[in-house]
Amino acid sequence: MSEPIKLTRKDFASDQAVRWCPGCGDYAILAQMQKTLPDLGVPKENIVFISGIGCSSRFPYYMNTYGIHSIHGRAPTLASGLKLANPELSVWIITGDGDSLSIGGNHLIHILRRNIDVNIVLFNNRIYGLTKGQYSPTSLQGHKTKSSPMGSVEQPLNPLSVAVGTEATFIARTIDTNVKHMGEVFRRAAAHKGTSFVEVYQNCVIFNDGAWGYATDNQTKDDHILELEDGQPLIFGKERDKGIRLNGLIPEVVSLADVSPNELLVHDEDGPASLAFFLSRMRQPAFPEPIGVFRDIKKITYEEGAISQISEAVASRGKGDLHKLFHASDTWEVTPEHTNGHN
Amino acid sequence: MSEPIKLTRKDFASDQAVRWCPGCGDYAILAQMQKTLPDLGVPKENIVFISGIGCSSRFPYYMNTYGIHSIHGRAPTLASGLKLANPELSVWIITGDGDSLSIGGNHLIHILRRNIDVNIVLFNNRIYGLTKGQYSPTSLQGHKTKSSPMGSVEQPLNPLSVAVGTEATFIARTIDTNVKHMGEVFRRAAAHKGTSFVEVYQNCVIFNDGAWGYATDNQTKDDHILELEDGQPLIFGKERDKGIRLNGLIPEVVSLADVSPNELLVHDEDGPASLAFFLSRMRQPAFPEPIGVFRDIKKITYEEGAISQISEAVASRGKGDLHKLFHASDTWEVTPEHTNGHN
Amino acid sequence: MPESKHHVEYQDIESVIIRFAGDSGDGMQLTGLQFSNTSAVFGNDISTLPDFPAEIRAPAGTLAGVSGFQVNFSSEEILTPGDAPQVLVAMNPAALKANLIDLEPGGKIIVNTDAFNNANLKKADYDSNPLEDGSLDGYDVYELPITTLNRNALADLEDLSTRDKDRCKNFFSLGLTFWIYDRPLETTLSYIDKKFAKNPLLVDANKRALIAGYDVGHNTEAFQTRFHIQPAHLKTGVYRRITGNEAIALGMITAAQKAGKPLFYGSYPITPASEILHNLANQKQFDVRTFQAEDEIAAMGSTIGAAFGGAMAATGTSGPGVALKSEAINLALVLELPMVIVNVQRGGPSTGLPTKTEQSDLLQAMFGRNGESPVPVIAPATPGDCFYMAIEAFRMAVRAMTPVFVLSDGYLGNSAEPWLIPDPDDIPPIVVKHPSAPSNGAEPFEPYKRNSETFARPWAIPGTPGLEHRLGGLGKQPDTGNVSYVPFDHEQMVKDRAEKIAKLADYVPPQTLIGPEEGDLLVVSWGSTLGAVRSAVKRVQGQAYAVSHAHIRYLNPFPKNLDSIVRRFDRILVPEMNLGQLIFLLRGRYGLETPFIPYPKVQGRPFTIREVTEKILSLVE
Amino acid sequence: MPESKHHVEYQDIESVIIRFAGDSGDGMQLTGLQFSNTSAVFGNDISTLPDFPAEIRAPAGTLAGVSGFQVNFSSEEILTPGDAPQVLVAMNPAALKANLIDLEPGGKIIVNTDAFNNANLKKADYDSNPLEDGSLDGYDVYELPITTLNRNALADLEDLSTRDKDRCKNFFSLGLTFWIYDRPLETTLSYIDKKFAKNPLLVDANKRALIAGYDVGHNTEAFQTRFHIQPAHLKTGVYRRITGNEAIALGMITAAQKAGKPLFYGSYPITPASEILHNLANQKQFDVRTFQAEDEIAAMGSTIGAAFGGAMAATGTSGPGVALKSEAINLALVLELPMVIVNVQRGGPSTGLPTKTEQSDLLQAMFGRNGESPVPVIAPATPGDCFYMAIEAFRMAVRAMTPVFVLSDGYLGNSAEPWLIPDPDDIPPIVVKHPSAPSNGAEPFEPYKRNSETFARPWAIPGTPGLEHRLGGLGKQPDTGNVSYVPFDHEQMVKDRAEKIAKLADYVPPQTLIGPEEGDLLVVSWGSTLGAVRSAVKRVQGQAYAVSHAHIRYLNPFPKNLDSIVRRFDRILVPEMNLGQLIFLLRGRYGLETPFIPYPKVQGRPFTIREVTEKILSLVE
Ligand SMILES: Cc1ncc(C[n+]2csc(CCOP(=O)(O)OP(=O)(O)O)c2C)c(N)n1
Ligand SMILES: Cc1ncc(C[n+]2csc(CCOP(=O)(O)OP(=O)(O)O)c2C)c(N)n1
Ligand code: SF4
Ligand code: SF4
Ligand SMILES: [Mg+2]
Ligand SMILES: [Mg+2]
Repeated sequence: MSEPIKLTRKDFASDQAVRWCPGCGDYAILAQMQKTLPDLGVPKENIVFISGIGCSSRFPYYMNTYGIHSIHGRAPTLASGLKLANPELSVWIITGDGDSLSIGGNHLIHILRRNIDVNIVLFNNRIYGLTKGQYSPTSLQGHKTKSSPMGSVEQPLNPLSVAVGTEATFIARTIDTNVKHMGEVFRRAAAHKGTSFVEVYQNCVIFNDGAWGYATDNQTKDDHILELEDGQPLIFGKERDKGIRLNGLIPEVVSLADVSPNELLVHDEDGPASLAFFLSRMRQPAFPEPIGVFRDIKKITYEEGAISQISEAVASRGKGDLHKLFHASDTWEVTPEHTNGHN
Repeated sequence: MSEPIKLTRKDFASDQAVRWCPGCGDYAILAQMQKTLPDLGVPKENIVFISGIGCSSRFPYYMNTYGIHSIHGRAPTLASGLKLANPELSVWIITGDGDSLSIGGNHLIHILRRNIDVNIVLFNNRIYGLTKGQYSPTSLQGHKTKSSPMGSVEQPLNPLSVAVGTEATFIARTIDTNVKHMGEVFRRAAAHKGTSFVEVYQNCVIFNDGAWGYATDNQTKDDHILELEDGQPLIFGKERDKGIRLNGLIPEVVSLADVSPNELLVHDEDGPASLAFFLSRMRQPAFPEPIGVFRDIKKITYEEGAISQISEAVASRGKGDLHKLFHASDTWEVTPEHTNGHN
Repeated sequence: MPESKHHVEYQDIESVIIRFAGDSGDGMQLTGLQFSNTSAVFGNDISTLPDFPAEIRAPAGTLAGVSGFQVNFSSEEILTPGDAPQVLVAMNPAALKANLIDLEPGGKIIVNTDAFNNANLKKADYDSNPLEDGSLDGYDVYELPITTLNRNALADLEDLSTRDKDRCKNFFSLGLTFWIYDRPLETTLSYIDKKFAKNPLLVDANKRALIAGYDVGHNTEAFQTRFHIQPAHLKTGVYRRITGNEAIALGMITAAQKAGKPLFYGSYPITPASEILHNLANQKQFDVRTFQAEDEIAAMGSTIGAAFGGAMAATGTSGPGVALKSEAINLALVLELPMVIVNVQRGGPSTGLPTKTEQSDLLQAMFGRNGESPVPVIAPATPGDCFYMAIEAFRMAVRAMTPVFVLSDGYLGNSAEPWLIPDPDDIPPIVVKHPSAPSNGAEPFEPYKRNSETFARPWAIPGTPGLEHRLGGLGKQPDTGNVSYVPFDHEQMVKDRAEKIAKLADYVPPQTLIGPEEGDLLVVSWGSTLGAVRSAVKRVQGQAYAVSHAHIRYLNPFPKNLDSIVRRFDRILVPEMNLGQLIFLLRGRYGLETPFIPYPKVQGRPFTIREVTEKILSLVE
Repeated sequence: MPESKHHVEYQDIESVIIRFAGDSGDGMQLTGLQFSNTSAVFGNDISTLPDFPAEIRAPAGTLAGVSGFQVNFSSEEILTPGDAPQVLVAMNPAALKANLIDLEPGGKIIVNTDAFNNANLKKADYDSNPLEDGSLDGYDVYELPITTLNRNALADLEDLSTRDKDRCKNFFSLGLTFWIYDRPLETTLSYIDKKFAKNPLLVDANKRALIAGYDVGHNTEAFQTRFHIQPAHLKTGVYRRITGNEAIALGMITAAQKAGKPLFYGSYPITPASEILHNLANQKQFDVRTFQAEDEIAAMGSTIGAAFGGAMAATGTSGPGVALKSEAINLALVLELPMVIVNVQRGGPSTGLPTKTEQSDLLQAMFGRNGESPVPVIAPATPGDCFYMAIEAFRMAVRAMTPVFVLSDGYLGNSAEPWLIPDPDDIPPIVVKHPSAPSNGAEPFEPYKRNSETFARPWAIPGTPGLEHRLGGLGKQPDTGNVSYVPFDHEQMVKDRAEKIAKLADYVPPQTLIGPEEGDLLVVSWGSTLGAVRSAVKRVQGQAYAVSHAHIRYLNPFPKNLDSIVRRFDRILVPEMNLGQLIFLLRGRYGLETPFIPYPKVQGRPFTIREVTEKILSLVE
């Protein structure tokens, strides 16, 4: 293969018409992905998008890369097999809150713990979009939908808490309207070796419009969102005048008028899982919700482990030889005289 | 029903011969369950044991209560339907590390988040027993088994971290050999309204003997195990001379010779999820592993929510009336003169 | 109403099928519904079929965004809404393009010419304007600048934005069709009053649009003929419109009420079955307990748990969901607990055509599980029949202690027909007997002791003292149900379960036959094809051909007399929305050499009467 | 060897089936294996069948803990290890009780009387001692105090505990059977040398036990006859023992090597398929990539992903696992990617009899998915055939770009037969063509453009520049594969997929027939029943009855000539380990009125030659 020419956003757009509702947050994510990929320097033919089922999962059709629009909740399983077959590929999983956390919950937690080197982007709109608006595992308690006309009675899952609880090595959050931030998060996810898990707050204009209003509304967002920076104290607010201090294992919002930045909790992407967990618990309205990279630690990936065992086996046993294999157990010979067996 | 006579352990033993391997940790758990149940004051006929598939999942056959030995990983789903059909029942789920965390992972996290009022007992032997010894999601990296002859390359799940990450309201851990502690944990689990999640360190003598040796060996266990007590500082050691201090979000083992108990982290079952998570991360050999109740918080159960909506609906719409229901949309009449419709 | 300004002829016709099509935002569902309500109140038999776009809200003007609603209204009994439309109202080029293929040759097309601009033509992938390039030759085309006419009619409503005015244009086209088919405006006028009660301006605007459309008929020379469809000779009684999905929900609630039990419905949303969940979730006053599970496996598992607990338990899904449930269905089958599994079939395999109809899950229902795993399978034939078959499924489930499959499909689920509302008191109770606490010294309880007549085992439920027992998926000893690996125990259980389902044939009503008792050609069908097939057979019979029709509602076990029916004919035509699954079943069961003539249609849409008629005629003529 | 101390007759016989049975702790698997190795080396044809207890380690002495190993050895070609044993070695009462049912009438029983104490009798649920109560009348019983005799033989080994001595008693009984069947001791003696090399004391003890057992034959009047089984006329060459599960693993590795590709195997452990995973995990030097998935759905999904990535991809499971995979299998089917799905069938439905065999997943393989979802299905007939059918499955998968089902079963999976080791160089390569990067200005790549001969689509793999494309489970446009809801696109894809599988019949070898080309009775079988059925047919043919046998290895599509074969007979007998699934398939496919005579056996165990012979005779006599 000759050195690839620098690709552009357009190179990543397929010829299929995009079919989301006008105003859907998915558009911004698609655009940002198409803009970010050229920066990664990965040849287009080495990139694969795999999705499940849902509005969000239509994503691969719009990317001019390899792709599979698979079945509901199972994208991580296809991605796992693909990566093991060809670890060189850059694999992205696109999924929704229903796809990944409802029907697909088991595969999500297992790909995370195995640390297979793929990037997962979870479009969280707190609703089942494609099936026209039932509550999802991230819908808030009390949410009235077609399937919960009196309000959902279920406690929602917190996607990032789930990820920390299941040993994820890279965890991040971003917002559909904050495209610059999103691009940066995608870049970081791509750079991470191991499973990257990115939650995107995504607005479904039809069935759950405004679910993330506090995080996207220009008036309020700075007070409700805290941008994480590695090695930096947790500071937020329109005027960057508020911070987070640790009180035992409980976060406290403090005013920088009263408290010095030195007393604030300092973010550490490479810190203990407990820190990422702690951050994932900060929720509206009591706390600002962090965005950015919660956790980024280095661990061996599944493929590395698996492929290195193959090399080891070849090294210690020699490259596989069918003759040897067939004869690897006790054998005996039947000669024309019939009886001359030997072991 | 007349006032039940006080039951005994024997009342809870079925007539089926117990079929585990001699020396299997499952025996102790069965015995302890049969001993504990009489104390709960629940009539035998109101108790149901539901399991999946695995050595551990044979459990219901040995209990003289109602029971279902269901299919692999799905016990929580049956329990959910059963509890919704009859919230009065006391339902226990018996499961293994493969059953609950491999094939059954999705149902586990969903029953936990829904907070359905059942008690889950996970027999963790870090192996697939019934299928004769493949590694499980809790097997340690490097574990050599029939399916991982060169050692497992997978990062294990930490069952309690998973539970905290998926919003469990009651989380505990106990050990097959520590029968007294186990009985107390079962009692606490039964008393909790909402999903109780109990991990039991269980020894598989055949395929993973000694996996919990450090926690069961009389010589070493006190240094490797920390018994949690609500409101008490974290102290452990044969001489109860060591404690756990918080350093930011990282635990530190300190000697009580140097550090006063006041400086130690104090357990709070009703504390933030971050505390339970933090405790779940304490693992051998760096830290003692806590046993006892990690978390016990009060939240509305799924059944309470669901059943109260039914009462509300009856209150606001009146008890269901089929006549009304059938006529609830626009109707028209066809009379013998055919045309006399009305809306 | 003003008199026509031009000469107009009246023509009496028997029935018309009209399809309203436009962009999802154009309100075509509403338009169609109003047309059908008016026709129903007028006394016609009606039947309706919505056609949703696959995307939630595709870009306006594109093919993907086309939404349609078809109304069949008639002075005779209508058996299917799904026939080829004779009239197409197309609000934009995409609507024309997507629907023209279905229109009867020579059918009427009413188009909104204002929408046929270049931008819209391009969005609809038209290279040239079909109104100009002759591609509509052979149709009866009425070109009207509907947007303009409508704006003109509302011109003096100055407080209304042009956009809001344009949103009334569906009422304008509704009014026009009312004129053509001589329908009264009252029903829709009073609907507008109610619907927009809070906004008098909109009441005014929509009424004006409706009337303006009606008047266009009078005023425009284009329309020379009005059609009159007499009220139908329907059974007297009170009617409502009902879709198959609504009817399944009503049937389930009724069954539970008739059993004096809570209804449990565990389901994971999936098109086109989700409405059953939505409908049930909204009826909690009947002690309906809906459980939106995390996936189909959990939906099935929860249904088993609820059945064990003594509820009337059901689950509903579509084909891919059945695939996921299949392992747990087998558990239900060996636990021998009663429950109902609804499959609202859609185009397959895999994700397939989620919003389209198909009948290709019959063999899956029969055989889609490991081991010998017999289950009863029944299939409703019309939306209204869904109500009765849902109840029937519960009766069979309780009688035989077994899961029962109900095979509906996307067409039944979404299409509506007038439903003669039954008196709930006329529906017999479902008698459930749970064994009660044994007296002291009684024999130990045997959970698999079979009833000698039905082979059902007792349904003992938790909470009953003295009947504690354990069920499981392993091989079992007969009677006790204890785990057994004894060869003959296993064989007996396998055979007993098969026999139990076979015995349900005692319960299944005999197969009915329309037409001669024997002869050359038998048409056999099942499920939602009833309407098209029955109508086609009637047409052909009207032409004095001796063709018979057997529509099978009970697919496993078959009615006892079906065997002898199928053997009395020389040829058997089987129209199916699959590649021949019922044929396979009939052959496999009966070892029939009779030439079967498959008539497969696997296009995501129902058969039309014409198609079936022509097929039959091609065989008998 | 010493000469016999008493008069002994020699008798030449053709074959013997001997079953060693004892407690799981008694080493019966080892004993059986030694017996079969010795016989193999001696030149007999052999075939073996282990019978594991369902529990891992049930309490000693109980029925649940009985472990058995059966060896069939013969001077003629053996087709089945599964026949009724003629000799039973029972080390305790439970072993006697559990196995007596299978023994041929009049068969030999060798029992260890020392184990027949009250405690053991009770554990085996015996009310009275079968050695005393006459219940063994009609058998040829040899009562020996094996424990005592063995202890005596080892008496002077003072450093060995009694417990360790007792552990040698399986070699004692092995020695005895060696004497009776006139086998040389060398193979086992050298095995003992190797096995216990680290512990000379145990070498000594076990050898002594073996020889002592042998000598008991000489010394005990009880044994009056020795039997001699001549070496068989086997094809010359080098042999090894192979089980079906081993053979599947070897076949898969071979296929991948022959395609020059890595082998991917995604699986979730399940009895009786887990050994395939274990075997493959141990061959990483062949670039075998095993993935122990979190469940069967993930196993299937990962297999699809690996196939997309260009690996030779396979998954294996048993019936309940296939149920779980079925939704994803349908995805594989519409993505049209090549892969192999192995089902090692077990007793069903539901959890059923995990350690027992059955053939009841045939219709599941054929129809267990939503929609029209055709897949090729093939079934190996013997353990060794599993090797060839695994390769065959990959060939078919690659040829037609489709998942292919291989239906093995618990009996094939676990039983072993001598396998004439092929020369790997004689196995033709599997030629895989991936389209390569297009030249500039080439037509856009069409991922669903079908090969006109095979209807297969191209297998373009990620990493190839210029062939980027998207696959998915939705309805598709032919050629481009773009999402399409167009009715005729869907219909064409459905029909093309069906046609593609049907076209594989061009590849399938013609059906062979043993016996007359036409006539009164045809016996049809598939899968693991080959041995019993073929042997039975040969026996009957030997008695001059005109009965033919067709054993079907290709179940979908059927061989082209099968249709005409089945039509040439008046009656067709189908022995199956299910309730008649192949009959259903044959009838459904061919519309045959020919009387099929089902011969179902659903007991978790294979047919015996005698059973099938008697059944045939009952029909032809
Ligand atoms: C096996 C199966 N069950 C159910 C469905 C129906 N279904 C399609 S998408 C979806 C949920 C989508 O929600 P989410 O993942 O949040 O995606 P969104 O549409 O909101 O982007 C469901 C239930 C399906 N396609 N397959
Ligand atoms: C659908 C399905 N897949 C696989 C199996 C095989 N299987 C039975 S138990 C088991 C794992 C058991 O491990 P665990 O849950 O840890 O229980 P343990 O035996 O260790 O108590 C497996 C893989 C099955 N019974 N069903
Ligand atoms: S339904 Fe919601 S999530 Fe789906 S495309 Fe429309 S706006 Fe987006
Ligand atoms: S295999 Fe292990 S877990 Fe299973 S019964 Fe035996 S000791 Fe217990
Ligand atoms: Mg969503
Ligand atoms: Mg385990």
